[in-house]
Amino acid sequence: GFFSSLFSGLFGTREMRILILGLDGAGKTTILYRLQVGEVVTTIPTIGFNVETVTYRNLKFQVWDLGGQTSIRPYWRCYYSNTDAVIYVVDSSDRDRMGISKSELVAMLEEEELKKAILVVFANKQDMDQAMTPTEVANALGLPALKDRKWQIFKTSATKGTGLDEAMEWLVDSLKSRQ
Amino acid sequence: GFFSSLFSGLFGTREMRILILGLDGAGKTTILYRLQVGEVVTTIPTIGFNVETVTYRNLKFQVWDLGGQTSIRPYWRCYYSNTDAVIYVVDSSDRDRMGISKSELVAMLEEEELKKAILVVFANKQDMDQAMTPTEVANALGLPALKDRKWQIFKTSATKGTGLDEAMEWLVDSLKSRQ
Amino acid sequence: GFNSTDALSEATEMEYLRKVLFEYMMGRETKTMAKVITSMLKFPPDQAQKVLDKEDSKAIPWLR
Amino acid sequence: GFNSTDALSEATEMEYLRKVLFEYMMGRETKTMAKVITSMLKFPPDQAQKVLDKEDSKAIPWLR
Ligand SMILES: Nc1nc2c(ncn2[C@@H]2O[C@H](COP(=O)(O)OP(=O)(O)OP(=O)(O)O)[C@@H](O)[C@H]2O)c(=O)[nH]1
Ligand SMILES: Nc1nc2c(ncn2[C@@H]2O[C@H](COP(=O)(O)OP(=O)(O)OP(=O)(O)O)[C@@H](O)[C@H]2O)c(=O)[nH]1
Ligand SMILES: [Mg+2]
Ligand SMILES: [Mg+2]
Repeated sequence: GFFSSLFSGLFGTREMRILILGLDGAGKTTILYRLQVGEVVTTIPTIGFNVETVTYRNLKFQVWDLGGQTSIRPYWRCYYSNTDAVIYVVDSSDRDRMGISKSELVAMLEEEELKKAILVVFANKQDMDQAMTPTEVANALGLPALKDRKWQIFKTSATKGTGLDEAMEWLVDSLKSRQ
Repeated sequence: GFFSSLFSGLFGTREMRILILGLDGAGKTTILYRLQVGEVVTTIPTIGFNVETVTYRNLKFQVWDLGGQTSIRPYWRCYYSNTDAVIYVVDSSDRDRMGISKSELVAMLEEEELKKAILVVFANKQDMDQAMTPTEVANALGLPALKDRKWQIFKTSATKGTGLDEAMEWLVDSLKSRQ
Repeated sequence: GFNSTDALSEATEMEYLRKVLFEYMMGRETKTMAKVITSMLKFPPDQAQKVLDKEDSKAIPWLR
Repeated sequence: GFNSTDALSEATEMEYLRKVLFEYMMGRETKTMAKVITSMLKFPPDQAQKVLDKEDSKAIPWLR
């Protein structure tokens, strides 16, 4: 509206808020630091969260990477407020847990606070032999059935650094066109 | 010293800080509200603390009544800083736990932060038939062996309201003469 | 919450709680941290609401 | 601390923690509450110290 335009004009655009979610070991923390410093860092399981400011095409994002272990997943919802986009990371080689990954995604998308959030799925670990293709992952997660949701899936390898740029380009364009 | 006198002269004397400690069920909460509102209130075991401002002979005290159950006793020490006096309450009829009451008292008095605190022991529940006398309680707690400690014991009944005034008189006099 | 009987996940929750509390106590992202804390420790709804209202009032210092 | 295997005393400790945290989060007696919280949850000494230093700095607003 008028006042929000006035405010962003006067005070600069507010930092966008992005959450990186997904099961433990999917590659979330690896992705966060790939995006921030362009390098593969050594990670340990995240018990808590990492939050970093990531600059991409002159835009500033506050990016939250939340730990994905079973016992702390219920608290993801505490972070949903004011979120502009969710990067949902899947270990494409972890066929056994694709169902759990789907249920967590579905529960997340049902939350009122994320109603307007853009969804970008990273079908990660594409460098692995057993990796499912993005189309297989999309179907396993039930993405084609999503309603009222701007979403896209990309094949990535956080360790090799492939696919991330393409995904971020799409995300930035989507965020810009949404405003 | 000069500056502290100047400050208390300029800004009024600071509220004294008093802790009420003792095993669970000794009568601490009953005593706190006896002192504050002059009535016997119905209590439940204190899981946490009560803190009230008590006015006695025109002096203001910040009085903390801490829960005495076994599992939360270890946290008494978090409250010791800046304490001017400890009211230690004993259920005089609880002969079985007199030894535990003594160990808790001894541990407390060893703490550096309470080095200068005045100790007043309430040999409470004197209305009960099986109640030990103040002298018996004092000996059971090892009070006569205390060194470098201003202390006194009083027989009280928080429910009948006996003995409390006498104990508070002594405490106020001791606090005043100490300053 | 802390109902789990699984020792390992309890240790994880405890570490998580410590981390979130530390951030809260250092004054970082306190609103979000407050949500996690009140939900992990199952604060009664009225108390959780009071805590969150308090956070909102902190965010507008000139109204304090 | 939360090592106890006794279910009843664990429930007591949990209720105690909630009470102390609530007071802390409402801004009451925060220094004392911070001591209880860091000690109940066994914060590593360096983190506990940082939290207590933070409390001290809060007490002197003109130095913030
Ligand atoms: N082969 C391969 N390994 C990856 C890839 N991305 C991440 N990994 C590895 O997967 C493991 C887990 O990665 P993390 O980034 O720690 O996973 P996470 O999602 O943050 O896990 P939690 O913090 O437990 O939720 C690490 O050993 C990473 O090096 C990838 O694209 N390919
Ligand atoms: N007969 C008798 N009963 C008393 C006296 N003082 C307290 N009580 C009773 O003892 C019981 C416990 O009293 P509280 O004041 O709740 O004990 P407390 O020390 O606060 O206990 P915690 O909060 O568990 O640490 C209550 O039923 C009181 O009414 C007393 O002088 N005589
Ligand atoms: Mg991680
Ligand atoms: Mg009590």
